[in-house]
Amino acid sequence: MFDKLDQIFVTALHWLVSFVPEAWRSLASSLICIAFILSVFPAVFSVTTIFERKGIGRIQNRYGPNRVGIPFTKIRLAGFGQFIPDGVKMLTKEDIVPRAADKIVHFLAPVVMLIPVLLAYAVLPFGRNMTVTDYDAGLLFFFAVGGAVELSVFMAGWSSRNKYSLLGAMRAIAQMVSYEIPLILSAVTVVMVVGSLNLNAIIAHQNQYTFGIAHWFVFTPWGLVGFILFFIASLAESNRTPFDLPEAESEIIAGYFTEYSGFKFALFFLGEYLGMFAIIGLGITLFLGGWTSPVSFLTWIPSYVWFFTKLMAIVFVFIWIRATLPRLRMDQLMNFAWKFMLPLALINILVAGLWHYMAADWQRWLVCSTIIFGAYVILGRGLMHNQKLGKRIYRYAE
Amino acid sequence: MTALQGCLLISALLFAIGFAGAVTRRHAILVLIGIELMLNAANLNFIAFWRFGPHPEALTGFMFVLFSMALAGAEAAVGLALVIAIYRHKKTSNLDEVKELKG
Amino acid sequence: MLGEQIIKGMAVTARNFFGSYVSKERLTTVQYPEEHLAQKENTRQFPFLVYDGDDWEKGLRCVACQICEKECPPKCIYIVKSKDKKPDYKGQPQIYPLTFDIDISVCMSCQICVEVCPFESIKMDTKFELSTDDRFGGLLLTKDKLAKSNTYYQKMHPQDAAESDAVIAGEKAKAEAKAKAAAEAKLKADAEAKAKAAAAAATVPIAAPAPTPPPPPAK
Amino acid sequence: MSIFFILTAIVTLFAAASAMSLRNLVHCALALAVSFTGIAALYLQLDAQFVGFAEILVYVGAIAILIVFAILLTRSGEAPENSVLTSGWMAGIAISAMVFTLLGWAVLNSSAIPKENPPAPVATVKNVGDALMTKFVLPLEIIGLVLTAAMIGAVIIALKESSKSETAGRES
Repeated sequence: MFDKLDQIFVTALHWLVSFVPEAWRSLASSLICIAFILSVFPAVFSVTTIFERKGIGRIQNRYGPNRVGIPFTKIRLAGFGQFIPDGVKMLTKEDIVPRAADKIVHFLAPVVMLIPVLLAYAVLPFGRNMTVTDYDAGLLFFFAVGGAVELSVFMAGWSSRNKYSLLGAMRAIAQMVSYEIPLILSAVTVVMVVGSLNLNAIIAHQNQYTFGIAHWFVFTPWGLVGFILFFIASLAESNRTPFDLPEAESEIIAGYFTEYSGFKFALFFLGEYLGMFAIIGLGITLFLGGWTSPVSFLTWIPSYVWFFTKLMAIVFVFIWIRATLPRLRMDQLMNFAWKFMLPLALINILVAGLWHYMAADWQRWLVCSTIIFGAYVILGRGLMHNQKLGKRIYRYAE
Repeated sequence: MTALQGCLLISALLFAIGFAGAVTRRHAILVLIGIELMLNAANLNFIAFWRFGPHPEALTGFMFVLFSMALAGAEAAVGLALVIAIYRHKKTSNLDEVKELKG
Repeated sequence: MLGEQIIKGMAVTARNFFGSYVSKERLTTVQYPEEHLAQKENTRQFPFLVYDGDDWEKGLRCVACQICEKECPPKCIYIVKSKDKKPDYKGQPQIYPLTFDIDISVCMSCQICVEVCPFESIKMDTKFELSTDDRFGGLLLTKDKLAKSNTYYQKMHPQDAAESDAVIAGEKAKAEAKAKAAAEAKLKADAEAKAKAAAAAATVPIAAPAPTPPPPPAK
Repeated sequence: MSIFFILTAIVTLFAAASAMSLRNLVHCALALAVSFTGIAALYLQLDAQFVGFAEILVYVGAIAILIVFAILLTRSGEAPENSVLTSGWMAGIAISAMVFTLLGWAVLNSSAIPKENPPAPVATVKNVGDALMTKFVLPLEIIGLVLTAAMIGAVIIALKESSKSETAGRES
């Protein structure tokens, strides 16, 4: 019974495809998968915007949106209908293109943003047997298409002919390039231990239970550090607070999409959130066991439920961080990436290798944890070494 | 015309385009772009020969392309650093104005 | 230790997040159209005209002196004087405004009209839900919309209203005292005149006309 | 050769030609990115998925971005007013045309080219990794060294000169 529920989407796909003639089946199957991604993740996006507004409101002791429910009725749904008027407003606004803008590049930028982000979903496993393409080098594919986002950011910033746009784009590219390195290096540990770039193989490796607890990589010393590094780097990759310098509204209006309005702005907004979901989905797959359940007695819950629960939980942590931490300065951002995260990621690779080749007893826990903790303390000291914290002195122009 | 010949023709045309750009344009960055295109043409050749050659399981052409990509990355990094250094020194990146070797 | 302060900060926000669901006192905002925050004593939005008694047309304190119209920096007040006169609260005939318009799309809530008014007749209102879909007619407040009773003012700004009531009462008392004095003087004068007239009648048969009462002294 | 392959090739060549002939340098860089993507698509159709995605990762994700950065840092984002071509551009075009003619002639008339298409080879990630760690381990190490040297060299070249020479440069 639960197995059927678990595989309901897979069965539905096979059932739908069986109506199509033999020659067209693979095409029909991919079209249905595309439709699935195109409908589910924007829906998750719209719910997330409400969660974000309500969550930040509660953290700041406000109510947040709690009025709009189902249109034309009195049902309020605690404000969860807010995305409908938001969407209508966004899509019906006037599309303004600056006169000096490079029209073609300005038009293409949001499209170029959305395409790689949507492509990245092709290799993510959403549940048991629920991967669009079970590609051999899925992780490489994910990072490869993720690299194209930077180009779209540059296109948007440069073509707007606005200093704030260009500044935002340069900041975004510098930040994304810097944080891509710890991101990939922290993922490399998992690839080393599993011995495969295939995301389903990575999940299969984590889908085992000892004493009823899953073998998620986050439950190992190197996995924990890798997950935290991946988490921080994905915060930076998706331009979220405290790494939201590219769109720091108090400094450069909205960064690279300052000159975008209406539908194109909505596309950027959507692309940003979809990129965030994709990278969180990858983090879940790599370190949190993907669609597997953390304890063996809960394995009857359908796999996609686990995946989306984990996704929303991490999204909530993102929102929580956004409501807590202030924005970093550019030099702090770069120092953190290059002087702290990169060395720690390299040491983490070493530790993962040690872990792989040491005998599975308490000694390897001790050794690995000690190395990681020592590196953390030393690097943290080094990072804070030059920080002169104290009373700030203001010098005024005379 | 076989598939291999088609690939080789495409790569020859790509090489010619890259070469023409590298020798005719004045801007230093465009010369670098031309060199990148030529490198890519060569890579395409390697992949085509690997795919249609007699011993694809040896992966020689495949590996050569991977290494050549790494080298292209190094070349682009150093080349662009040079362009920036020259620009900082001479306030131009026009190759016609950067002729003599003295600082 | 690196990262310790981040954890502390996260704990603070988490406490606020869950606390806002548990205790209502944490929530600093109210659900606006249904609930309103209590307004401060000195809140001011746009001016209104005070009237005494029940009938606003009768009790309007304004005497159309046009000082506010002249002093208004953005010139948002428009007054037309009446030709006839009617008694004011002191019972003394005064001209009154035929038209008194304030364009609140122009008004900048500076309160200068209130400062300069010698008759305590224009005050600042606290009503702020004035938005309308008619941007020309809807934002031009005419006399009938501007007139609000003194009890409303007392309820809104008890302290200021008490002060202004004291001034009015003082004026009234002064005026009454004057009137009384004048009446007494008149009585005296009448008596004197009568006596004189009686005396004169004894001598001269033509009676002198009674003198008009002296005009009430200006303040 | 399928229609799709030919279409990809046309797009790639067209993008490469525009990357070399447009006046605005940023447009050139963007066209270059399109061209790299096209080449990656060609690799995918030649059954070399790993190389194709590596191409996107390295060329589109890194080199195109690097070029764009260099364009902005040298302030050449606007199209120049004067000629963009060198003085001997006609000779350059002629030589490249000759190169293409020669290569094309050689390709079409060579006897070394096998006539029949072999079945698609398999280059799984595991095969590639095994080959890298066994047969090609020396080149791999050397590439690592070269990349490190290039990185250090690029940083030193692009590093700001000492403040003394900088002020001197500003005065001159």
